[in-house]
Amino acid sequence: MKMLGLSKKDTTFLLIVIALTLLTPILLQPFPASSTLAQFNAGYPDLMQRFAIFGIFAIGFNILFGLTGYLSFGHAAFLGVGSYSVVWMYKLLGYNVVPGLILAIIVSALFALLIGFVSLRRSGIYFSILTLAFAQMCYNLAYSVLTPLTNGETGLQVYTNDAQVLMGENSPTSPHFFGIVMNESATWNVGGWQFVFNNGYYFTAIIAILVFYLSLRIFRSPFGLMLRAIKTNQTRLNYTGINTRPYTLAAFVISGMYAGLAGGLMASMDPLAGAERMQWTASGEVVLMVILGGAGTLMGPILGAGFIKYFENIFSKINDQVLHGWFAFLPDGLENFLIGVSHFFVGKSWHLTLGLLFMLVVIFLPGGLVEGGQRIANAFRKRKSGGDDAETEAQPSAAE
Amino acid sequence: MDAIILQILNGLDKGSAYALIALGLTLIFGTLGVVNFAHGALFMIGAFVAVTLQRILSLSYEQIDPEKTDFLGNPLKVQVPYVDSWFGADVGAWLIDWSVPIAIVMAIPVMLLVGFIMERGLIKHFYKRPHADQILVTFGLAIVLQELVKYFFGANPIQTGAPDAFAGSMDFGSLLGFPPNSIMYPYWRLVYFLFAAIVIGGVFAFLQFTTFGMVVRAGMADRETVGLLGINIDKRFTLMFGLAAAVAGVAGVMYTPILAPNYHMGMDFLVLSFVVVVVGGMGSLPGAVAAGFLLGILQSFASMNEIKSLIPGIDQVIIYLVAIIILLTRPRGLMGRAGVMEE
Amino acid sequence: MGILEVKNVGKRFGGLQALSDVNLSVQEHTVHAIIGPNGAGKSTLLNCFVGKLIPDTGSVMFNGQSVLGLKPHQINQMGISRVFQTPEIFSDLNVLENVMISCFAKRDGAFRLHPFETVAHEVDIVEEAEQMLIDVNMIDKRHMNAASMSRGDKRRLEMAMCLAQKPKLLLLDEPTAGMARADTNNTIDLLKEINEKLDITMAIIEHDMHVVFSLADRITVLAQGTPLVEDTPENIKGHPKVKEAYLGEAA
Amino acid sequence: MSKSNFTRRGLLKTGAVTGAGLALPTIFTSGAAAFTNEPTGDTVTFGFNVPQTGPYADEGLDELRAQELAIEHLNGMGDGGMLNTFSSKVLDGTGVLGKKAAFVTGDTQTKSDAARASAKSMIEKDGVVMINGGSSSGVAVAVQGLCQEAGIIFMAGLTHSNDTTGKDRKANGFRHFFNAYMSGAALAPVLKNAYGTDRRAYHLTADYTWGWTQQESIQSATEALGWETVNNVMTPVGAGDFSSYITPVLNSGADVLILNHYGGDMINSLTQAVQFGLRDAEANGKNFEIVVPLYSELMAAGAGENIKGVYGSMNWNWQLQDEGTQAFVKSFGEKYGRPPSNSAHTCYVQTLLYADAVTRAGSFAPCAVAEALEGFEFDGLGNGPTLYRAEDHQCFKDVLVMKGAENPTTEYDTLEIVEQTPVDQVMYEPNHPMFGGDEASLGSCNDGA
Repeated sequence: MKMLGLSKKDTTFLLIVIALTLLTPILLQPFPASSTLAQFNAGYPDLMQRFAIFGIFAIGFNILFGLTGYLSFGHAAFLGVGSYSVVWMYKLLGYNVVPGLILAIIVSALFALLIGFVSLRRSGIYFSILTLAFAQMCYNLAYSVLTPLTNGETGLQVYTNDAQVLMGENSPTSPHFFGIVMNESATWNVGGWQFVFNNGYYFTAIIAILVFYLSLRIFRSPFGLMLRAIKTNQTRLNYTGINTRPYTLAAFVISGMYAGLAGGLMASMDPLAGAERMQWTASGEVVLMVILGGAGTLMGPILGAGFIKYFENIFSKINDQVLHGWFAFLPDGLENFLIGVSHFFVGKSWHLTLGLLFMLVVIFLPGGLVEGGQRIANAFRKRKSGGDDAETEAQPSAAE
Repeated sequence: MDAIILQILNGLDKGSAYALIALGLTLIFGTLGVVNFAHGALFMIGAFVAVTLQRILSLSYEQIDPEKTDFLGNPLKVQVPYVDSWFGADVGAWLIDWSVPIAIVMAIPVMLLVGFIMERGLIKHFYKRPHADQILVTFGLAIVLQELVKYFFGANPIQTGAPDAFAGSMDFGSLLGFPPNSIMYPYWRLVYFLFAAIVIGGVFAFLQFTTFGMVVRAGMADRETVGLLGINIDKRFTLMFGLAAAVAGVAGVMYTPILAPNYHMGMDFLVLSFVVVVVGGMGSLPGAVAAGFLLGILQSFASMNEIKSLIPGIDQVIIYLVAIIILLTRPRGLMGRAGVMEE
Repeated sequence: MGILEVKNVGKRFGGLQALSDVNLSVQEHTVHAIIGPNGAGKSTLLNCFVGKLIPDTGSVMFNGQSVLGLKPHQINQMGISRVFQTPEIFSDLNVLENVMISCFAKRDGAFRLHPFETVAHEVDIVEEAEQMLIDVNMIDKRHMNAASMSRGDKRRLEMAMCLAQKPKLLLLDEPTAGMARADTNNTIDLLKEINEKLDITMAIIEHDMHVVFSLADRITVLAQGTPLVEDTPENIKGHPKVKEAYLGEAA
Repeated sequence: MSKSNFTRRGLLKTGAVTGAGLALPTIFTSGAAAFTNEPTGDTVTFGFNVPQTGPYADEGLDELRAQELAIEHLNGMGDGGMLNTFSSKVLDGTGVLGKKAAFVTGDTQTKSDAARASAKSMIEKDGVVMINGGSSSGVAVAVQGLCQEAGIIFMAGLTHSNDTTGKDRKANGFRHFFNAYMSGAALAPVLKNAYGTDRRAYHLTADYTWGWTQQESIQSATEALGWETVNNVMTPVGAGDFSSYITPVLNSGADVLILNHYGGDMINSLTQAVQFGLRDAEANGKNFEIVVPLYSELMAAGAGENIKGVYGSMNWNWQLQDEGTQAFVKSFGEKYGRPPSNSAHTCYVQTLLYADAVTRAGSFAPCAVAEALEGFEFDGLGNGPTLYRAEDHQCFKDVLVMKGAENPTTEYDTLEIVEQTPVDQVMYEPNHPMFGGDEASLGSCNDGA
């Protein structure tokens, strides 16, 4: 079974990814809504949208960092630029997301071209700091001096007196794709479960699948091969007649466009563009996502993005009340003790758990979550087949 | 003119903090080859050593004062510090007043210990790992450390003042022949600058004149050779890490009267200190110090009204702008060597 | 008129005159060795050919075109390939991919944006690379990770990568440095075979006289940054100046 | 609108929705609910969205404490707090409209993006009918906009920018807290009495929207007194070291420094200004003075001794002597061992006000609740007689002018009340230019679903 110019293995892989993405609203909702574990359900539109959007961001970042090894600390700038583009299109034209998304990709590509052209003159940490410097300048200016353009701290939003020249009488009053309104959902009740199928999620999910497919093609292309060669040995590449600069710049611009698209989608789901999107912590977040998931792998960035967003949104909401609910069946002393211990890790301390997990993953799974998955898979396979063919699988091409 | 001198003083002061943090960061990077994102957290822990000491010295027992009432209308419980009752009110008050300088004495062993534990327990396993892994694991550690501090001390900044003896300002201008009171500068900030100069000088002297320092310098020049010298290099690495932690820690202690410490001050300084280190040139100690002062002074000048009115927002971006310009004109920062952190 | 014409090349590093007045002509289809004691300027000279260094004076003409001021990749695209002292290969990629990169560089030039083609579908390139591996007797290792090979195999791979580009001129920087005798002999055989089978010119920098005399058609002896003599191996062997400057110290 | 805007999974917690076998188009449209997150079970869920990480985490913590207390009181637990003093008597401790009040919490991180994410998760996942809390105007405006679109009520926590009920006002959003204009108007007469009318002011202003509206308000209020404005310098948020902005002040010809900073910025800038000897200096033959327009208890605690004698303003303070305040301080103090902060007070009061409005309206529908809140006059919640103005959803009440205490007896009375500026003096027209002028409009209320 081959299709879309992919090998059999990749086609299967893509089909699995498509299936998982489309079934996300069901898969992320494993607990009945009335159970105490419903707290861990993640199948609500906003979080699913975020999974898809940050998945796109991380996939794009991986094309630069995972393939070429150039560690950018400034990709959040493109995220922000993408968001601002979309909101400006809302303000000027109307709530259809298409013009905004196109503009977001174009503008972020231009920004990436400029920043990349300058920053790629250096490599290693010097490159990282240059990108960081550009992004921080964007952030600081967007937060303060450029407020007429960005609405500063509050974030750019649509006002009733904005032009919106393409808004018709019956146009939806929130972001939509030719009439398909992003924040509308259909709900499906089965037994104790409730599954939510949200337009916005499927819009981002389909785009995510498309860009995942693109990244798969890039990974398997001669271009991708050259990028991997850049990471391994730039000297040899130069003496093999390859000019590495345009390759790295192309990778930088492509990943910048992914980031711009992700930023644009954020504003497509929620029509507001905040300056914090450009802060270095946001750039750092995508770095963490990619490394945590497994840099240079196809699935890693998506896993990493999902992992971090899940923590941010689910663990931060576990408060005392919830804990009491869980441990209520225990004797009082033990209940209070367990709640005291949990205090360290959930609710307002969710950062601590995240920090610990970073450390644990890096210490024990240098290849990120993907390596963890491979180890488990290998362990199973070994048990099945007596451990003979594990060796051939353990050495996948670097882009697995 | 006096305005310019004041800004230079401000810049030196800011620069002192930048230089001290960057110095430790460079020591670790230069000798151990580790990119330590938890270095800002060490600075923060240092500051909280001062807070802790202040808290310890202020440990109190309660005395009911029947004359007054608390916010619920009950008789007021007055807190009397134990040191007051042990040493008398005067000595007790003096001890609390001087808690910041005293904290330095405490911070050095504490920070050495923190450094040792960090290096032995975590960092040493990462010498051979890629820089990206080092960044991730130390970043995780930084988050853990700051969240622990937040858990125990809260998120609000905690005031830890300088001793009263250093309150007020010195008439710095009269030293330079300006009319009196034209250039007044707070004593504590002058103290901080002197302190930074001493620490920086001390570190350089230590590296210049001790055998240990020679090994370290040899290592910074060429890490392979350190391996060849070989006598218990592990121990030296640990000590080095402890030293860097101690430098960051005392810098944090002394900075508390200038900046009320809070749990995320380490993160606030992290990005900046990396910019400083890179502008100075990865692995170059003099470069780190020079870049620290340079960026501090430039930032102060950019904050002047005259310059801000010409270029709005320049004070917010100057550091980054300078970093970009320097890195584009001098490929490896001010004093960096080729091949370091470029792959 | 040789394929590589070096005229009056000089290069100074601070107070050190690394090269002065170097004149050299490498004839097509020959193996030209450059020998000389340590510090004679052999590597500096080589770096002037490939664009890593720009000489202060003089000219370097390849095939009638100046290479001065060109970037390494541009010079490579003109037809000069280089083998390094320690093999420079793509250690994260497998053997076949290593060779394919050379084939792509040959076909597509210094840069081509081809992000949507699939490597596996580039049948010509794959075949070409596999043929190259068959030629150097490495086809059974084509899916091996390059980093996990022996040093001899890495050298062989690097050679294959250079040859896959069908260069007009192959520069070899001490190709047998640090090799065991057997490996050295294998390399000599490989190079001989290449020289016989392919339409190629080679310039070798080498310490090992055994290698030089087995392969070279002409030899230039470099001492203190200047060519001492240039002649056939037979003549060089007995040359008094060479003995004095180079072989003498070895004797 | 036949489709639902926001899903209501939280409903299921109440067990009201029965399982349907297969999905049919009619179920997909789910037009059953009259408004977003209509509570159908025996509980109703409130969303408390406060900073739990980041620099304002302590403030968020205090807001959470107050909100939990409010939920207790609504459900008839504890001593009832301000329910006993509230002028409206419809709340009787049996929950809200017969439903038990429950709550979920979220972390705003004091970032607009994160705040909207956690608000959305509360709306979509937990099915909340209202969101309460927050500690910055950027977040308040962002979340208010979201609630407007989603069709639920937003009760703002600590937000002091004019914009929240000015140019960014929304029909579904309500603010109990006072604002920058009121701070200026309340401070002006006190400053006139203390420092006279012949003063020259130098402003340091945090370079973001709140800073600007604060600066604009206090500048116009002081200039109305006859003060001159020497300079206004923008400082980067989180600058840490303000020395390079402070050193030019003394030689600028100014004799008052106004710090339009909040939180950590204010703690640092004030501390450093004192370090640079501004408090001890003389200029133009007068004592140099510092003014901090907006105070909070946590800022006062962080700035320590440096605030002694420095004027500022607050929405409310636990030292007030009215009945409502005393009742609240008592129940809060007994539960948590400390007096509540003014942002805690606002969050507590907002919860009660919401519940009260629901009860009076007899419905959780946002438009009905909004109508009940609009023009609502009440008393007994600590600020004296208060009006929720219909035109902009801003509360009007007395404003407190505070001063750093000279001899605090505990860590909680570092600020003392100087004056209670009566509400008339801080009143303004809904179309005041600082509040978006004539263009500002609430829009129409949104029931969602």
